[in-house]
Amino acid sequence: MGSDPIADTALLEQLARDVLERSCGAEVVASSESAWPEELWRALDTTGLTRVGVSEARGGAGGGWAEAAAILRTAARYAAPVPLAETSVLAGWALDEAAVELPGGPLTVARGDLRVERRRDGWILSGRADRVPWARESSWIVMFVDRRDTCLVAAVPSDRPRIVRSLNLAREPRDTVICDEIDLRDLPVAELESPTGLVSRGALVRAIQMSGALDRVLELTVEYASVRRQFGRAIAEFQAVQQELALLAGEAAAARAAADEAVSAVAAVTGTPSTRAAHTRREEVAAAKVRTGIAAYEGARIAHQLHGAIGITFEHQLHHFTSRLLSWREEYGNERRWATELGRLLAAMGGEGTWRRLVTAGDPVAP
Amino acid sequence: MGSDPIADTALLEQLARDVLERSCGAEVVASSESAWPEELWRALDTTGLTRVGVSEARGGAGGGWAEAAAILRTAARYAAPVPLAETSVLAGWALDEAAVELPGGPLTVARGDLRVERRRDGWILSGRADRVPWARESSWIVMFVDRRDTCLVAAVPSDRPRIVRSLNLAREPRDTVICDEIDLRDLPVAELESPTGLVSRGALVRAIQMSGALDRVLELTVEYASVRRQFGRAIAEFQAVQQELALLAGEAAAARAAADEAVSAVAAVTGTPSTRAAHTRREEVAAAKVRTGIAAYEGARIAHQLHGAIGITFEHQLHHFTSRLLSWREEYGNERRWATELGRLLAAMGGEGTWRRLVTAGDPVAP
Amino acid sequence: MTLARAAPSTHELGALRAEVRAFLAEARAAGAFIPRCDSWISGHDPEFSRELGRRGWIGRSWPARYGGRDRDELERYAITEELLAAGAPVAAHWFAQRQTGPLLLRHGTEAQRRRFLPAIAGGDCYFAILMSEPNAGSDLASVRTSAEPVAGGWRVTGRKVWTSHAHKSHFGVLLCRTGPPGERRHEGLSQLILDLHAPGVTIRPIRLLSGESHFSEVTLDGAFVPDDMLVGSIGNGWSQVLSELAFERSGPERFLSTMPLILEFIDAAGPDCAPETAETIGLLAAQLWTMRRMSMEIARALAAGDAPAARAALVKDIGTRFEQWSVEAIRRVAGREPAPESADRISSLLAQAIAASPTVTLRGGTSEILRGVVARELASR
Amino acid sequence: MTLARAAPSTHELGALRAEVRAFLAEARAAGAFIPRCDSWISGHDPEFSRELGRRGWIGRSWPARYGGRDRDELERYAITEELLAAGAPVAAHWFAQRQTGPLLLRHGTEAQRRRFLPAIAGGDCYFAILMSEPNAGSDLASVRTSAEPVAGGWRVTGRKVWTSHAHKSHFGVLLCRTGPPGERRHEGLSQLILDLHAPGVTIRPIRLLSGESHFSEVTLDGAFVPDDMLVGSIGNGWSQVLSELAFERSGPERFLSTMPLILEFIDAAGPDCAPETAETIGLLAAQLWTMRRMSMEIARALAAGDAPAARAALVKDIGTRFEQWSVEAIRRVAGREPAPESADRISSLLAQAIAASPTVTLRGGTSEILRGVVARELASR
Repeated sequence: MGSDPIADTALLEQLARDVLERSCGAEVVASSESAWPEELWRALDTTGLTRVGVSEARGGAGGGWAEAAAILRTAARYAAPVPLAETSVLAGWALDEAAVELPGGPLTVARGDLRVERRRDGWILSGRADRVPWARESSWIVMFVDRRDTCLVAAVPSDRPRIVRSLNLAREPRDTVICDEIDLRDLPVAELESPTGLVSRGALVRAIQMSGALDRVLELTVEYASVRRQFGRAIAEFQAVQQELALLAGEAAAARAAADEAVSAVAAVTGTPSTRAAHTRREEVAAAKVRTGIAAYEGARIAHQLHGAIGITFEHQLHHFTSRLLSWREEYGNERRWATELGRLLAAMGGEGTWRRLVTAGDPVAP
Repeated sequence: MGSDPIADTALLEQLARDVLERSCGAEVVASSESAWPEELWRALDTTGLTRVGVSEARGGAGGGWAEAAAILRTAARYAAPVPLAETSVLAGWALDEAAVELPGGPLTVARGDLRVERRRDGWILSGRADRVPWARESSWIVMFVDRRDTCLVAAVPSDRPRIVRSLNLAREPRDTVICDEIDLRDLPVAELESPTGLVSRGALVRAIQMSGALDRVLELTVEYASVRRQFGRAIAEFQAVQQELALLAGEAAAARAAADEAVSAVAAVTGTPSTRAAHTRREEVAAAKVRTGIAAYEGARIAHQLHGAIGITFEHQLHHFTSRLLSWREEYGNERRWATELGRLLAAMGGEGTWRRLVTAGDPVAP
Repeated sequence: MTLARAAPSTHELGALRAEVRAFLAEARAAGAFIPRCDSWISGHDPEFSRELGRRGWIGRSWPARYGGRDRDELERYAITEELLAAGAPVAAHWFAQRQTGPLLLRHGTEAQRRRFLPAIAGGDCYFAILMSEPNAGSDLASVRTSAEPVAGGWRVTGRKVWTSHAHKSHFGVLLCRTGPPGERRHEGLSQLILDLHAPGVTIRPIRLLSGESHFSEVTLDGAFVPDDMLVGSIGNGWSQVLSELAFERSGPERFLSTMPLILEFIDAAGPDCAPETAETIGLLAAQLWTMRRMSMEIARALAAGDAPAARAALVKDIGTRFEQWSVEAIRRVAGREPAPESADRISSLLAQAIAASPTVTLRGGTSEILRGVVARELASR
Repeated sequence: MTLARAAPSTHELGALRAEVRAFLAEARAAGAFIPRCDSWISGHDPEFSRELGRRGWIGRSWPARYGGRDRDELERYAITEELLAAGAPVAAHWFAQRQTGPLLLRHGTEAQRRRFLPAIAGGDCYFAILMSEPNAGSDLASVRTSAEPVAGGWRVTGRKVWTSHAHKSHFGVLLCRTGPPGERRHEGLSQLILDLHAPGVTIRPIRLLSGESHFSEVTLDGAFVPDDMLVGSIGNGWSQVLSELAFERSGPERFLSTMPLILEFIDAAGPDCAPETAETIGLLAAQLWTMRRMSMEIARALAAGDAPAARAALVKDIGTRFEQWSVEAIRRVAGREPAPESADRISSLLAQAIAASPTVTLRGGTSEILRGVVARELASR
């Protein structure tokens, strides 16, 4: 039924899996709040996995959404506590679009209440952005300044703004970045076409990550249910447990399908992750964020219910995945925000138009 | 924990049960779409059960909300296909308030796009009301005409308007009543204080009925699950079935509690079902309609799931109850309408005010 | 079914869909049908089925020598989707196309294929699926209907229930016992093609709560089935049925049954709808998009000759729960009472959909059974 | 607990509630506590508990001779509700008041009552409930911790988990095996009062995903329990525990754990909130109203000496599912990300509530176990 770019990424996924298996054990994840996992980052960086989706011309590793998705999904299966997506398909993409060479080290993106003013021979950046992923650990921060119909991007070394630490539910860094008249004159600045490209891309990234984390949550839960015994037998033999396991499997499969559908759609627009791809296929991206967000909650709920009390202890690894699921569904727009946007787009098409749009999902379109 | 008027109604409930057990068998319910159950109506009418909640001075049988609720709940347990609530606590109440003697026969109430105009020496009624319960079978219809801050009620013999037949999901009559310049001069007309009293009362009535129908649905399902065998044993022994049975029991209990709470609250305002009672305790009535409406759907869904295919055959009685549940939750405002109204009332009180209101639920208040 | 064909291009598929849509719009305008939910069960119209057959839209992926058009499975899928979304009356030929066709292509004799497949593809020959028995529910292995060997064939005795449209069909595929149950209870079952008009076959339609009667009870009192009407091999009925179930459970009818209501709702909403309405539409679409992909992945596997039973069960469980949810979601924000026979399209479609809602998680295996299938597969990974 | 007392008037109850509210407002203003969800588990503050004790707000329905105030059960219920809704730190004395007090009043010796009840009511003496064992989960009857009779008492050996605040409590009520399990596995169990500071008792706090440690693992390595610390009779532990579970499962903490978030959300909404927000508030309130009535009916039955185990299980199942739902419902319309340690109250309360959400259907018997209790009762009607 048509060739699918997702199928061609198995080798890349295997590479990522090998690296993560070696460098991203449970103890790395557990201690990440207090210690930046430098070794993990270096392992990912030296294999080029931190730069997939950015053109080789700008110092990236090449590849498009399908390749990036394979890596991000795999990293999420290990709860890798590093800004992999932020460095590659978010900050890296923006720099690529802006024709700026990628700097070294982890990168991130900031958007919020930021503004620029022209002062004599250049731009001055002020304002603040909340919930910036890993700002404290990044070498450079790509600032997104919304303007009327476009978006100004500026790459700023992370020692220029003030950074106030904050966290998400998974205790991943989501910092506040405060810019007090940062002079952009000697820094790379460019204008992007779409002011909302970052949000679509961010939503797609989190959808992909959620589908990866859900696969892992399902694995952990199936394994636990087959090992754990109660009332004299493995709990997987209880019908009530089987019912829940099947529901969990359904959520994981749906999340996977939703993310795959969006990745196929976006990848079909163009080979490289351009602004337009995520934007042209905004409906599929919205659908993916909505469906994976629903699955994130249901999946986390069922997994904890089946794990019982052990699942909420810090020692057990389940919560690393469930807390990420519950954080990621909030980031770059929750289900309600995206469902409302998707609904508006479709309502404008009417019933027949909606049906046409639904059944052409995934079809290749011109960029 | 305080005496409860509900406890004193056991005898009345027993009387209703005896009458219904004799006159409201499954065949009466099954054939009610094609044949008005005259014998059932007469049995209820001769015992006075059709007029509880209306003062004896107007030809009623006396009693207040607690007594009326006991009867309505019991009638719902038998899916009694007659306008019992409409005759007593809806039409009967309005006539009572208007100081009009109750006419004989089944009564109903109509509200909708109705208007009156003054013409020389009296009122002329025009317009239409949709979804009027049992209009085709009623002797008189009490018309509610909304005015600015009040409500005009007029009792009209049912042969004056034109009646267009329609049904609800349970195939109970919900007719359209079309009034073409009906002269009200020789008919009882009065003005009521509250324009929305009917909606509150109707909502409370349907909540009570839903709780009764859910009790019966639970009984039928528990019985079925203990009798029906599959894979060599009673299905009630399967854990998956037990889980669902418990959920069904929970919905039935919650519906009962929600309806009881509202009945207690309204009954505590005054001994007779006055406008003000349902109005003063609008929050409890709203809560009851919301919670029973939720339970109606969940309960019906679970009962059908456990009954399997047999439950959807016309011969089986389950659907008489589930289709009423699904109809009644829509009538006099669905969950969304009442939840929104309740939420607005509470939001205006703020967090602390809401808490105070919640914990004084059921407390007696002055009329 | 295992033939590899070049997948149709997006352009070709689009043209096919456009053709089907144009036909449906015309038929609807001409009053040939009124769109309704659940039309693959409730919309029985032989004339309509024959018209589809004439156009080559039934059994399109089957070999041409059996009356098919040798087209890719994706074309059949696209036609099916268009018919369901439009709420067109496709019940008459539905079960024959969905189950009997693939069954005969996999297990039928050459004579059976030549006899039945062209008639099915022509929209002329309808099959009922005779599996469930009274008091057995989802426990298919407990089949008691028996086939006694007699000269030249079998005499079958027993009772089958919940067979869709048996009273309006020509033949039935009968799951029955031709030998003793083994230790795992699945042995000794076979599938026979039964002429529903044969002596000894009594069909009683079952009246449903909606007033309709699309199910029947079929009583077999020594009805004769000739030898050559055995499908596949003796005693292999259980495994044949299992792969049939994958076809039965994963199709788009498991999540598109309420599509006529959904599309009407979107149409009524319009571009300036309330946030709540928009959110509901978005939630509906997000789930539809997802299930479509899951279902198409299984269609692909089936076309390649696999029988992904657990994945099919999972799609049906998710899909039918979605159908129930979709009715509730629309009902919540639609702002009108469901009313059977109402002139308001949303009110009457809502009434239809609410009445059918309890059945969608029962037909084709209850949710509990499906989840058991999924859980067992998870455990064996 | 079976004494019949005149129910307090609405006016008296209102005055008591006002008194508690005034105290809480003052304490909050003075920084004595920050309201939080789940405060009956997570808010451990001995000083606060002692203050409540001084005011007569712990064990208020107990007889005066045991340190209580001889008041109606409804007063205790009202105080409990006010404390929970305010998110006050009541965990220190919680389990002693909820379970140990009623247990000793029903089954304790006069000496035990005189020794422990006044201390509990004073907010001075805290009890841990030592029931669950590793790898036993909800299967309480599989208890292996054993009590060997020795001169003047028992030596207890075994391991208990998921005991709330054992590391900060004085005593534990230990469910242990004093005899062989009978055919129904429930025989041979007894309850002993264990001094948590006795030699042979090792307590290890368990770190949770939230970073907190309100549960502990208690290892018993031959710790000594004197004869007079047996509660009730030997071998009667199982039936004693069952009635204890009714107290444990039906209280307002089973549906008010997220009340601080709910009230903050309503406050932030204001009178002109969006329809969606209003609907959410209405849905929350409708359920709260209902559960309150169900819970109070059980409180009334308990005060009358009944042990309505199935109804209590049902309330806990509904209540804890409500708590989970309430967090999701608010999160959906709140329009901000949950953020631990945020200055925005709703963001931080949401983060707390989401982190605690998976646990609420586990503690006090999982949903599956509770539904089993309900289903068995339904079958026996």
